[in-house]
Amino acid sequence: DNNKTPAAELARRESPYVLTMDALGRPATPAEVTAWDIDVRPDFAGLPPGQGSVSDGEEVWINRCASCHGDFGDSNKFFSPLVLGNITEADIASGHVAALKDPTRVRTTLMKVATVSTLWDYIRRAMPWNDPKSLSDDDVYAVLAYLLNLAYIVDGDYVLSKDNIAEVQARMPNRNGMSDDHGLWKVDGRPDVVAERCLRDCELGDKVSSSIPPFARNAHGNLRDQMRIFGPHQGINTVAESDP
Amino acid sequence: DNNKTPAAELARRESPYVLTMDALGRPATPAEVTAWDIDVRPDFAGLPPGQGSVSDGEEVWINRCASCHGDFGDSNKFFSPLVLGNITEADIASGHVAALKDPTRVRTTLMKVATVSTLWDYIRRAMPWNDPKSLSDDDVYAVLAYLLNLAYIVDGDYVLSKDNIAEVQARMPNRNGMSDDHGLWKVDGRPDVVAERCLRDCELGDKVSSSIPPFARNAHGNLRDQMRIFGPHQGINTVAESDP
Amino acid sequence: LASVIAPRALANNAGDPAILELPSWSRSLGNPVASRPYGMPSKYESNLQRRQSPGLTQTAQSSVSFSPLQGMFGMITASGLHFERHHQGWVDVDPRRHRLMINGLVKTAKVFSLEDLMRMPSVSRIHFIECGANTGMEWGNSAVPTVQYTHGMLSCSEFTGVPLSLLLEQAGIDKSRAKYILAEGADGSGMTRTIDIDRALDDAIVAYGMNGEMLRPENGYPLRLVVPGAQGVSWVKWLRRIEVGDKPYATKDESIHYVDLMPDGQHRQYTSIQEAKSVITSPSGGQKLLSKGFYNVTGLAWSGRGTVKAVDVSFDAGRNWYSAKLEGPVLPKALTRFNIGWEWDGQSAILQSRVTDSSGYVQPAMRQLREVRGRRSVYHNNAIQSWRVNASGEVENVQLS
Amino acid sequence: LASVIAPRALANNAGDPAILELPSWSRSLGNPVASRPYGMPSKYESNLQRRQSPGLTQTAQSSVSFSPLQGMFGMITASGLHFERHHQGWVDVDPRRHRLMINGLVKTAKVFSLEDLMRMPSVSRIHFIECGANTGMEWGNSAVPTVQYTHGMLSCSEFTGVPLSLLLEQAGIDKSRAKYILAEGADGSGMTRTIDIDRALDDAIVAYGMNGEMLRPENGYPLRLVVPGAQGVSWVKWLRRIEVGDKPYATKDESIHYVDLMPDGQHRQYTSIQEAKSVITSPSGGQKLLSKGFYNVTGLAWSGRGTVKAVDVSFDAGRNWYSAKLEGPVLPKALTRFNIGWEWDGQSAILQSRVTDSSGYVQPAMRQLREVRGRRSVYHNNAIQSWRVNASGEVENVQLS
Ligand code: HEC
Ligand code: HEC
Ligand SMILES: [Ca+2]
Ligand SMILES: [Ca+2]
Ligand SMILES: [Ca+2]
Ligand SMILES: [Ca+2]
Ligand SMILES: [Ca+2]
Ligand SMILES: [Ca+2]
Ligand SMILES: [Co+2]
Ligand SMILES: [Co+2]
Repeated sequence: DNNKTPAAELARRESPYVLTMDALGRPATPAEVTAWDIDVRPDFAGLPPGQGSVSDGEEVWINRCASCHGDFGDSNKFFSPLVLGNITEADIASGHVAALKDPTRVRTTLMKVATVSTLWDYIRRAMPWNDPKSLSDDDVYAVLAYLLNLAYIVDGDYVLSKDNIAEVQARMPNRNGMSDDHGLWKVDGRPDVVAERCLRDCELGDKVSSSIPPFARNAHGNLRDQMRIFGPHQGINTVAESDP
Repeated sequence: DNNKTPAAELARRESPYVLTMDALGRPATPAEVTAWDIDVRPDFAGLPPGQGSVSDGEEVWINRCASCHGDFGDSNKFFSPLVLGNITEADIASGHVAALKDPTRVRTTLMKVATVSTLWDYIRRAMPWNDPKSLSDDDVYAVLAYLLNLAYIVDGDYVLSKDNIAEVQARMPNRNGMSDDHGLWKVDGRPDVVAERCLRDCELGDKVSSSIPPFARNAHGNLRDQMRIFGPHQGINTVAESDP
Repeated sequence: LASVIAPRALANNAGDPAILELPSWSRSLGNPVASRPYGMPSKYESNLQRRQSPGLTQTAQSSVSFSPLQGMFGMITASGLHFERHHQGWVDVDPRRHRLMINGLVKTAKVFSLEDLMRMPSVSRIHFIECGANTGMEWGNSAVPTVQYTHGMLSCSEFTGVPLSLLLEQAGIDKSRAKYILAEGADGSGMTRTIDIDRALDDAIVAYGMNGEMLRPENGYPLRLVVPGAQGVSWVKWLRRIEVGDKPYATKDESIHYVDLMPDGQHRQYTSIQEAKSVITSPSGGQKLLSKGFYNVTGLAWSGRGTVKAVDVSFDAGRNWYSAKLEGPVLPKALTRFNIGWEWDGQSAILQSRVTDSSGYVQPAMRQLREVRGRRSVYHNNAIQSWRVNASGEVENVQLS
Repeated sequence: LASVIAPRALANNAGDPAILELPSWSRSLGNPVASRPYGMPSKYESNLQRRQSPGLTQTAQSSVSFSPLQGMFGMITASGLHFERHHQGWVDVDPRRHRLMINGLVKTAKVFSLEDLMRMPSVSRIHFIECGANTGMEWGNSAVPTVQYTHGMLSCSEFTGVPLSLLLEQAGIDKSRAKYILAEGADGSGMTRTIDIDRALDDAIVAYGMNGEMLRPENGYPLRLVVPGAQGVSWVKWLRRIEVGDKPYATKDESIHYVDLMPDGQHRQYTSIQEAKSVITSPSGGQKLLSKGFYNVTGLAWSGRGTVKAVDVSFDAGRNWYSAKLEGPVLPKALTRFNIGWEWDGQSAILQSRVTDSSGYVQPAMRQLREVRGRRSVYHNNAIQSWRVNASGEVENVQLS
């Protein structure tokens, strides 16, 4: 099977000419790597030096973030709330946010995130949303400190830095909330739901337990205009007709 | 192999429901078949009754055809000439147009066509080019008589009809000019050119015998603008540069 | 023009006016070649377009547009109808300026231009891409009316590009230490994802081609990562960097989102593989069948673990199942089209499809998924889909228990 | 912006400005989803479009537009770049009005609407379509400069539709007498072609789908005949009628045109099959290689008699040949993409490709074709194509003897 040949073998065996693919591409310069190698790992590899206080971060937040996330990170206008309470000292102690089990509670960013590095990494590469990669490293530390304070993970006088961020990690409320107990990483991983390929007189449940209520019939627009205008599969006119 | 199943078997075996595809589609009415069944075969099956003289055809030609094909069918403006001479009495006798072997002679419609039914069929379904299917059957006979007269296949006083068209067929100059001696009809037909899959030190001819002359370098426009603007395969700027 | 709309009604005994009266296009000269140097669909197809689901997101740049599966055929997705999922909008990258960097656990960090990449050996492979959140709104209950919204974060194309394994080899990957790669995009979001080194060295492609031409801007022009079988967010668009590493990176889009909430309050993390799934695309929700009789029932099946082995279809709410015909070629980690005949008797009927893949895995019912994962898992909803054909002919999205 | 255009020139030791200075698309919010409900290619791709060949025809409605093979990837043709060949222009058929009639040697002449046809069992198959006149201008000498013009009457799509055999069965075809079918179009030309009953009952499809959506108007919307392996003119567009017969029909486009002139003055008639053929699409005529070194040489191969078995590539004007890698799946009567590595040393070199198909047939050299068919055969030119790379890097279309 041609498609299973290792890539290098692939190139080398096809022609008697010396295949100098090595000339394709060139070594990256150190400055280039520095410019693009901006990721921060959970063990903080990649985290640049710097620092920022909660109060400095509040200023950055008001000027650069609040218009979308709200003064206290709880706005739902542009995106789901970053913080909204629902985190307790018991959570910080256990590393599992209990409110995640309650279907009536909104699940905010700070309730879910297990690794503070994720927040540092993401704020630096993507925020503000309409001006990404414009914050200095110190500003990122500062605004992250502010965000952590909103979630009661650090106090109001905290100064976040490369040197103490590991301590913050130890207080992340959901730091133990992630599990790798599943079969969806490896292609031959073991599935968690085992169904049977029943063919006759199967009992999988044949009672309708949910359907879209009549008042929502036109919630996605007139379905007649979303299907082909001819053929066997034309659309229901959800504006004009109710289902007889 | 699923894809090799006969079509009917395909449908029937997939479900225990009675598959009544027969209700899909409906019988055509006689008037419908008449409206669309307009082809004429070489044995004249499908040819409707009617007739037309050369002089009637000349009038149709002047009004409906000459603007594109010229008064005498020899214009090259919209399409290659229908007639242009190059047909002799010897051709009409033999049924092979000798001028087809001469590379210096233009190959016109009437030099090539073996079956007069082809002309009747095509004029009726497609001409005039900008008003197809507008001629009466009699007009088709007439204008075809005119065209045949231009090619000296019939005399100026001829009246073409369903009854005598077989006689015209017997005078078609290239009526014997078609051959089915080839392997390109059946998928397992025998090829006429047998090449060898030589791999080493082959002698297929390595001298360049033809290339595009420099004066024609830009005849297809600036090739730079017909290739991707980046990558390894950018276009030659045929306007600005001549090949060093 | 009653006969135009209802072909079976014959206005008089002679026949259908659509036949007896030749239409204008049979009696006139048509349009020139290259009227459209880049062609477009017929104007009569304008109802088939990608659409947002109202209220799904707060902004249009962090949002989804869904492919109109209800009007599609075969396994290939028309590129103009390919679904979108962006987090910070889509961008128009200048291919002359774009670069790909490879760094990390390699002998030599490298930079490639598009010229470099297009000079290298390439492969062309047909693969599906499915967002992990596809069908996510249905975890709790029937939420949206048509297959465009229930399943439309799904597309399939022939991708062309350089095997990632070849690029990693060219950079001198340290295979003794490499366990993961990080893929990063050049857009505003700088989207990053951790990818299993096995996937990276197996069938992952650094792709520039899609269905015979370059990628579309919305799909990552001029370069994207293709990770067959993995959820769409791993297929980083506008790919600018690959880092080889020995630990996972816990990026935002695998730590806060794309994590699967379980009933015990834990989240599963790094759930990359899209498990086997199928759906009937016609008849499907929002359509209306106009008469009884024979219908070809058609749909799509796929698996991130291999090939589709079989698709069964039920017409009686899952009591009895019949084997559908698979259209070939049946390719690994690609969409497979299935078809089966059905006679609609005018009564209410509930139609379902269920795939079995080459690993032996059988697509589960919604109820079975919920038993293990609860109702708030958000992602990886690969449940059997049910469509109820009512006696009126209207088809609706229902869930069974 | 020298570095933008020449990626290898480093403006200073620090690195490429394209990397050190983040581009605007990395530092801003992008465009919303569904900005284009039906998407289009990047603006940077605008050079790739279908084009007429100046002077090829007198009118634009009886003419050709060529696919830009030089910029294409894989085996699938982007539908917007599909080649065109019309005789009386292309038309915009209203699908609600369109009908398909089957008459002739059948038990019951039938009429089908699109609704009928789309309710019937369907198949989806990938096939190439090549005009019989493709490369026809090259019979005498090198005539046109790029692969778009030499070979661009060639495209490949996934077609979906009803097997013609099923429709003929539904009409009650009289198999004891049927030897041919006539296919007829609904456009102004009413294009007709005679088709072998073996082909009709084997893999011919009455198709409505093309690469996942409906056919494009220029390609026959809403219905065309697909006759795998047969020359494009047999794939009647805007298909309105199929007649079953016992004799060939000698239609205009198989009697005056699409007949192959032989040296003895006879014309071969009913030459339907497209024999095996291949061509290198890059590097190819009109391109300019900018530097020495490694290049992936890529192209397409196909056969109307079956599958591609092997493609050999020569870099020295046909003296020595090497096996190219075929991208899978290799499908019958479909395009197959091939790739092979090459080291350009900066000297003049002539590149060729040569296919062998599953029947054992080997693609011939131009000289061998001419020896049998002369220089004025017009159609079925499947000769080996030669591209000369000059020391300047310019690539041109040459012929050898
Ligand atoms: C113009 C609007 C806007 C501004 C200004 C903005 N954000 Fe955001 N932010 C968003 C949106 C929208 C998202 C979700 C993006 C996505 O879907 O990936 C987001 C996501 C986030 C997230 C991740 C939340 C999660 O659950 O995934 C964090 C953390 C965040 N922003 C922090 C900030 C900070 C800090 C600032 C200021 C320095 C900021 N944002 C400014 C719009 C904004
Ligand atoms: C507006 C221009 C126009 C008019 C008017 C016109 N034709 Fe034509 N004719 C063409 C073109 C263009 C073609 C070639 C069509 C094609 O490529 O298939 C053609 C082809 C033909 C052919 C086939 C020639 C061949 O070699 O294939 C015949 C015969 C013919 N015309 C006869 C007629 C007759 C008879 C009339 C009048 C009743 C007529 N034409 C009016 C433009 C015209
Ligand atoms: Ca280099
Ligand atoms: Ca790093
Ligand atoms: Ca800025
Ligand atoms: Ca009927
Ligand atoms: Ca007939
Ligand atoms: Ca008229
Ligand atoms: Co996941
Ligand atoms: Co032919």
